[in-house]
Amino acid sequence: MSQFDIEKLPKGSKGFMYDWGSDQRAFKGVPWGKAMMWIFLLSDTFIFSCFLISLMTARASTVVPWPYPSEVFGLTVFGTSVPLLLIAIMTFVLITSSGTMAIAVKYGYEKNRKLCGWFLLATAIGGLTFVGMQAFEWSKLIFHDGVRPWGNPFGAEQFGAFFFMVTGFHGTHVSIGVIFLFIFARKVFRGDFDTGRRGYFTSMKSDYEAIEILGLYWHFVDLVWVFIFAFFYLW
Amino acid sequence: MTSDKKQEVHTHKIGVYLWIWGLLFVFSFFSYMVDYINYQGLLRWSLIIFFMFVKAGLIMAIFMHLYWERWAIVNVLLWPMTAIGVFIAIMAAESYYTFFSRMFYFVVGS
Amino acid sequence: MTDEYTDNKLETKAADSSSGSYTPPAEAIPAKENPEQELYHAKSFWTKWVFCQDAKVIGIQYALTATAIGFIGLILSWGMRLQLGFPETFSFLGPATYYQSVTMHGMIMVIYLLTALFLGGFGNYLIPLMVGARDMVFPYVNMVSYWMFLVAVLVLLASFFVPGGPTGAGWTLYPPQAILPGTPGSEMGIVLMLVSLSLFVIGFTMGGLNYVITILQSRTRGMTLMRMPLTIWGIFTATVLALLAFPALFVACIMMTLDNLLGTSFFMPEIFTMGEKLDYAGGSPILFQHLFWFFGHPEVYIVALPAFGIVSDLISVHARKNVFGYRMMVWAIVIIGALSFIVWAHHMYVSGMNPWFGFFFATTTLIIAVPTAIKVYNWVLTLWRGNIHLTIPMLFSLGFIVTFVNGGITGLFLGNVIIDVPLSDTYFVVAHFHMVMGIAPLMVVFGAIYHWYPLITGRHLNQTLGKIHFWVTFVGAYAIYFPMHYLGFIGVPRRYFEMYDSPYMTSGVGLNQFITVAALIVGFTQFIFLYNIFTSWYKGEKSEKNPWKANSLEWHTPDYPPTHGNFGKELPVVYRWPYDFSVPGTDKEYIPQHVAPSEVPTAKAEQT
Amino acid sequence: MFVAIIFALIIVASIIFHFWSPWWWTPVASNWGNIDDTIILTFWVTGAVFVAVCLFMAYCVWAYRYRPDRKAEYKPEDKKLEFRLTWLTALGVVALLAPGLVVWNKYITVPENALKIEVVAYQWGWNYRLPGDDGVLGKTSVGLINDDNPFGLDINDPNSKDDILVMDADLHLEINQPVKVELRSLDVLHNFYVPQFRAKMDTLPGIITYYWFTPEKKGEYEILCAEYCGTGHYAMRGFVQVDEKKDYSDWLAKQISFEKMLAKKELKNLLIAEK
Ligand code: HEA
Ligand code: HEA
Ligand code: CUA
Ligand SMILES: [Cu+2]
Repeated sequence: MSQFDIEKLPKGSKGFMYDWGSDQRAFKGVPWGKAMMWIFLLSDTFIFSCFLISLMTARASTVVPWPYPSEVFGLTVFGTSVPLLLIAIMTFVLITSSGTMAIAVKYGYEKNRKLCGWFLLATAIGGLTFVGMQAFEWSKLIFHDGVRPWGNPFGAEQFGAFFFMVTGFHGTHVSIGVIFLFIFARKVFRGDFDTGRRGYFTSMKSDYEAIEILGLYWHFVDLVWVFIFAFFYLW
Repeated sequence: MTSDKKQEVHTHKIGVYLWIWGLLFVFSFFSYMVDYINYQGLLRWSLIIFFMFVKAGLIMAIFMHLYWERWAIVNVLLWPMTAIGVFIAIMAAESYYTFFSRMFYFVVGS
Repeated sequence: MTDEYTDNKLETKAADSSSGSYTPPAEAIPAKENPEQELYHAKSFWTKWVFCQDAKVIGIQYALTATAIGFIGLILSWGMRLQLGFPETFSFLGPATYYQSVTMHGMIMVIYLLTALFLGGFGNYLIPLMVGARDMVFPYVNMVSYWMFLVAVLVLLASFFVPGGPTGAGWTLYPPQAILPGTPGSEMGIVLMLVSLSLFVIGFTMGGLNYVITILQSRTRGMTLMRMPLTIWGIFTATVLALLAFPALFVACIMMTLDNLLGTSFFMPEIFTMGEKLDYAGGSPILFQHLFWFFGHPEVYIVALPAFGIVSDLISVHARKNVFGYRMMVWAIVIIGALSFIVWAHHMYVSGMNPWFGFFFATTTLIIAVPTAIKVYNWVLTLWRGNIHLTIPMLFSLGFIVTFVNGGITGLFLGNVIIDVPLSDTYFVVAHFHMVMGIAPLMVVFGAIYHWYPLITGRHLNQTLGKIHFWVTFVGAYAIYFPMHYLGFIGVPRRYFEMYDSPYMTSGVGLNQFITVAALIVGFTQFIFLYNIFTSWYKGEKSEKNPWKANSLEWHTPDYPPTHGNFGKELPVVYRWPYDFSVPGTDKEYIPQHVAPSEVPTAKAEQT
Repeated sequence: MFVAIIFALIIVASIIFHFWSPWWWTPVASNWGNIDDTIILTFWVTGAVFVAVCLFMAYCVWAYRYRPDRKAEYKPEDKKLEFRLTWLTALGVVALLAPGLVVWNKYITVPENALKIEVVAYQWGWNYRLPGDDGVLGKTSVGLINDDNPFGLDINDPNSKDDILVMDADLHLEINQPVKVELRSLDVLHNFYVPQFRAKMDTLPGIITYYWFTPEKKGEYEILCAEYCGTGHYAMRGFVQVDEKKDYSDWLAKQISFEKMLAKKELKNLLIAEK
C-alpha cells in the first residue's frame, strides 16, 4: 500500500476494526475540522439531553398540573383556534433551511461558488425567520399570556422556566449559526476558499470543507429542534 | 486548517436531498397531526416518539452524511448515547418516586 | 466512554481471528495520511510568549496557573486545619469563613488544580510530542482555551472580594442552601462561582476537542492506538469523559443561576426560611444532585485516569521493564471510563432518592473495582523482576500505589450501599477522597514533574530537596489521612466548623491536633518544592538528552528541549510500543519507538 | 533496602493503628448491628488485599533494586495470571456486595409494627411530631406555617388533630419499639443522624424521606445534622433518649397535641384581645 486510498479499505464492521487498529487516523478520510465538529456536537448533545431530562423530571414529578402546550401555543386564525400553528410553521421553516443547507454543502464540494453562496444565504434567512418567529412567540407568551420564568397562569411554575430556558438555549444556537452563515456566505462569494485567503483571527487557510462543517452544525440545530418539538410541544 | 482533497468527493445528486427534504416535511406534518387530531395516551406517546426518531434519523443519516461515514466514527457518535439512555431511565424512575411521595404525603395525606 | 470499550474488545477479537484486522507491517512505512501541518509563526513577543499557539507553551501556562491557584487551595486548607485542630488558639475563622474556605479549597483542588493541570498542563505539553504531531490540530482554539481558563480563574478569585465573600455552599453546591441566605456567600459569591464554572467548561471544551482530535487524527506514521504510551491513553480517556460529563455541570450551573437570579424553581421546592415563605414552588433538589454527580463521578476519574496512565509510564521507565499487561491496562482505563457514567448515584445513597437505586448503583460501583484492581496488580507486577532505579519519580510512583490502594479500598466501603449509610458525610469520606484523589494523583503529578522537568527546561531538579519533598509529603500525607478514617468511624460529620462539645467526639481531639500538625508540615514542604522548581530553572544540574533512557517520542526530538514544531523536518516513524526495555537478544538496554526492527535485528521484541 | 523497609513499616504501622488505637466506633444501640458486621467483613477482605499488595510491592523494591549486572525480565503479558487475578477479584467483590445488599434490603423494608414519627428539620434545629392515638400523622404543607401553626399542619385533615408536637430538640423513644422516622425539612437539606444507631438519611424540602430502626439500648444519644445546611450546620444538634416503656409514657403524657395547642393559642389570643 504505497498510496493511501480510502476506497480500498475494508468497510463496515471490518473497516471499524481496521480503522481503530490503524495508525495516524482513527476516522479515515475525515478531516480534522469535521472530526472536531462531530465530537463537539456529541458534547452538545449531552447538554441538550441534560436539559430535556431535567424537563422530563420536572414534568413527571409535579403535583400541580402541567399546562397543556397545545392550548398555550395555539393561535386563533380567522376565529378558529388552531393548536401549535406557529410552532408548526417554525418547524417547517427550520426544516426548509436544513434542506437549503444540505444543498449548499453539495455545491460547496462541487466548488460551485455562486450556488453555494446563494443557498447559504437562503439558509441564513431561514434561520433569521425562525429566530424572528421565536421572538414573536416569546413576546406573545410574556405580554399576552403572562408567562414568566417564575410562574404562569396555567399551572406548574416550571413550565415557563423550562420553556424560556430550552428554547432560549436553542435559539442562541440558531443565532450563532446565522451569524456564521452570513460570514461564510461572504467568504464564499469573495472566493476565499478558492484563493486561499487567510482567516482574520486564525491566519490560517481554509476551504470548502468549512461549509460542510458549518452544515453539520446547522443540521444539528435542526435535529435538536425535532426533539424539543416532540418533548416540549407535543408531549 | 488543513484539508485532504482526494477522498472528499462524496457529493450526491441533488435529488437525494430534495427527497429527504420532502420526507421531513411529511413526517413533521404527521407529528403535527397527532396533536391536531388529539390522540391521547399510549398511541400519542408512541407516534410522537416514532416520528421523532424517523426525522432525527433522516437528518443524521442523509443531511449530516452519517450514512456514508465509516463505522469507526458512526459508532463513536452513537454509543455514548447509552449513557444518556441510562440517565433517562434512572431519572424517569426517580421522578415517579418523587411524584408518588409528594402525592402520598402532601396531597392525599397518609 | 462506552464506544471505546466496544472498540477495543472487537479489535482484539479481530487480532485473534486475523481477518479484517490491521497489524502494521513490521518494516514497511505506511503512506502518509495527514498533510503537513502549517504552523503559526509568532512575529512578536506577545504572540510568542503570551498569546502563544504552541501547545508546549500553552501547557506551561496552564500548569503555572493551576499551580498558583493550587497554592491558594493549600493555604485555605491550613486555615481549616488550624480551626479544626486548635479552635481556641486560632480563632480567626468564624463559621462563615470556615465554610467558604472548605468550599473554595475543594473546588480549587478538584477543578482548577488537578483537572487543569493534568489535561491542560500535561495534556498540552505531552500529547503532540508523544503521538508524533507538530502541534495540536487547532492551535488557535487551543490558545483561546487557556485564556478562557484564566478568565475562569480570575472570576473565581474575584469572588473573594465581592460583598458577602465567596460561596460557602460546599464544593457540591447543593441547592436549596447554595442560594439561600443561611449560607455564606449567597449574595454574589455563588453567582461568580457558577459563572466561573461555566467559563471553565467552555474553555475546557475548546482544549478538550483539540486533545481528542490530535490523538485520534494526527498521529504519526506507525503510531497505532495500541502503541501509544499509557500516559496518552489516560489523558485521552479522561478528556473524553470530560467532554461528556461537563455538559451536566454546565446545565446544572445554568439552571441554578436562573433559580438565583430570575427566581425560577428548577431545584427549589416550597421553602419556609428565616420566618417567611419564599416564592419558590415545586422544584426538586434531588434533580440537581443527579446532574451534579452525573458530572461529579466522571470528574473524579478525570483526575484519576491521567494519573493511572502517567504512573504506568513512570514505573516502566524507572524499573527498566515493560508495562505488564499493556492491553489489559488500556482496556481497564477505557472500561473504567465507560462505567463511570453509570455509578453516579453512589454519592446519593442517603440523599433520599428512590431507595431501590441502591441495588443498581452499589453493583455498578463495585464492578469498577475489578478493572481498577487489574491496574494495581499490573503496576506491582511491572516492578516484579524489574531492575528498579529508586529515582524520585519512582519513589513517587510507589507512594502512589500505596495511597491509591488504600483510598480505593475505602471506596469499596462507601460503594457498598449499606456501609455507606453510617459512613456517608463523615470524615471517613473525607479521608477516602483525600487519599485517593488528594494524595494519590498528586503523587503522580510530582513524580511526573521530576520526570519531565529535564525535558522542559534541560535541567534536573535538585535531588536532595526532591528526596525530602517525597518523604515528607508521602509519610506526612499518609499520617494525615490514615487516622482520619477513624474519626469517621467515631461518627464525626464532615463540614463541621468545630466538634468539641460532643461527648464522643472529644475523644478525637488529640487526633485532630496531630492531623493539623502533620498537614502544616506537609504543606510547608510544598513550598520547598516550589523553591526547587524556580531555582533549578536556571541553576539546576544540566541534563543530557533523554536522561532516563525512555523510549517514547518526546525524548527523541532533534532539539532538546523540543522547540516549536517538535520534530524538525521529518516526523518520526514509529515501529513499536514505548516499552521495549531490556529486550532479550540485544545488548541495547532500551529500544526507542522510532527504531526500525532492521536496526536491531537480533532483538527478540514482541511485535506490537 | 531503606525504601523497602519504610514502606513495609508503614503497612505494619497501619495495622497496629487499626487494632490498638483507641479510636473506634461507639457501641451500636440499635438493631443495625449487621451494618457493623458487613463493615468488619469488608475490613478483613480489603485489609488483606491492601497488606498483600503493599508488602509485595515492598518486596519487589527490595528484591529487584537496581544492579548494573541485572537485566529486567521481558514479558509483556501473562494471560493466565491476569485471568486468575481478575476472577479472584470478582469473587472478592461478590463476597463484599452480596451481604451488603441483603442488609440494604432490610434497611429499606419497614416492618409493619413500626411506629411512624416525623422529624422536622429546619435551620438549625430539630422538632418532632408523633401520631397520637390514631397512629396516623396529619397532612402538612410549608405554605400553612405561621406562628400558630409552626409545623404547617393541615387543620382540615382529621388525622392532624391528635398529632403530638414536640417543639424541642429532645426526642424520646421506647426501647425495642421499631420506629419509622419520616423526615421532613422546612427549608434546606439536612440529615438526621445518630451515630449509635448507625442509620441516617437526608431530609429534603418538598418530599418526605424515611428510614427505620429499633432502639435496643437505653441511654441518651446525640443527634447530628450530617448534611451541610448553612452556617449553623455544625451546631444543629439534638438528643434522643431511649426509655423503658414507663418512662416513655410519662414523657409522652407531658407532650401537647395539635388540638390542645390551637386551643391554648386561641385562649391567649382571646385574652390579648380582651385587654
Ligand atoms: C480520584 C478520585 C477518586 C477515585 C479514583 C475514587 C474511587 C472510588 N470511589 Fe470515591 N470519591 C471521590 C474521589 C474518588 N473516588 C471524591 C472526591 C468523593 C467525595 C465527594 C464529596 O462528597 O465531596 C468520593 C466519594 C465516594 C463515595 C460517596 C461517599 C459518600 O459521600 O457517602 C463513594 C461511594 O460509593 C465512593 C466510592 C469509590 C469507589 C468504589 C472507587 C473505586 O474506583 C476504587 C477502586 C480501587 C480499588 C478497589 C483499589 C484497588 C483494588 C485492589 C487492590 C484489589 C482489591 C479489591 C477487592 C478485594 C475487590 N467514593
Ligand atoms: C485534589 C484535591 C484535594 C487536595 C490536594 C486537598 C488537600 C488537602 N485537604 Fe482537602 N478537600 C478536597 C480536596 C482536596 N484537598 C475536597 C474536594 C474537599 C471537600 C470540600 C467540601 O466539603 O465541599 C476537601 C475538604 C477538606 C477537609 C474537610 C473540611 C470539612 O469537611 O470540614 C479537610 C480537613 O482537614 C481538608 C484538608 C486538606 C489538607 C490538610 C490538604 C493538604 O494540605 C494536604 C497536603 C498538600 C499537598 C499534598 C500538596 C498540595 C498541592 C499543591 C499546593 C499544588 C502544587 C502543585 C504543583 C507544584 C504542580 N480538605
Ligand atoms: Cu442541618 Cu446540617
Ligand atoms: Cu464517585
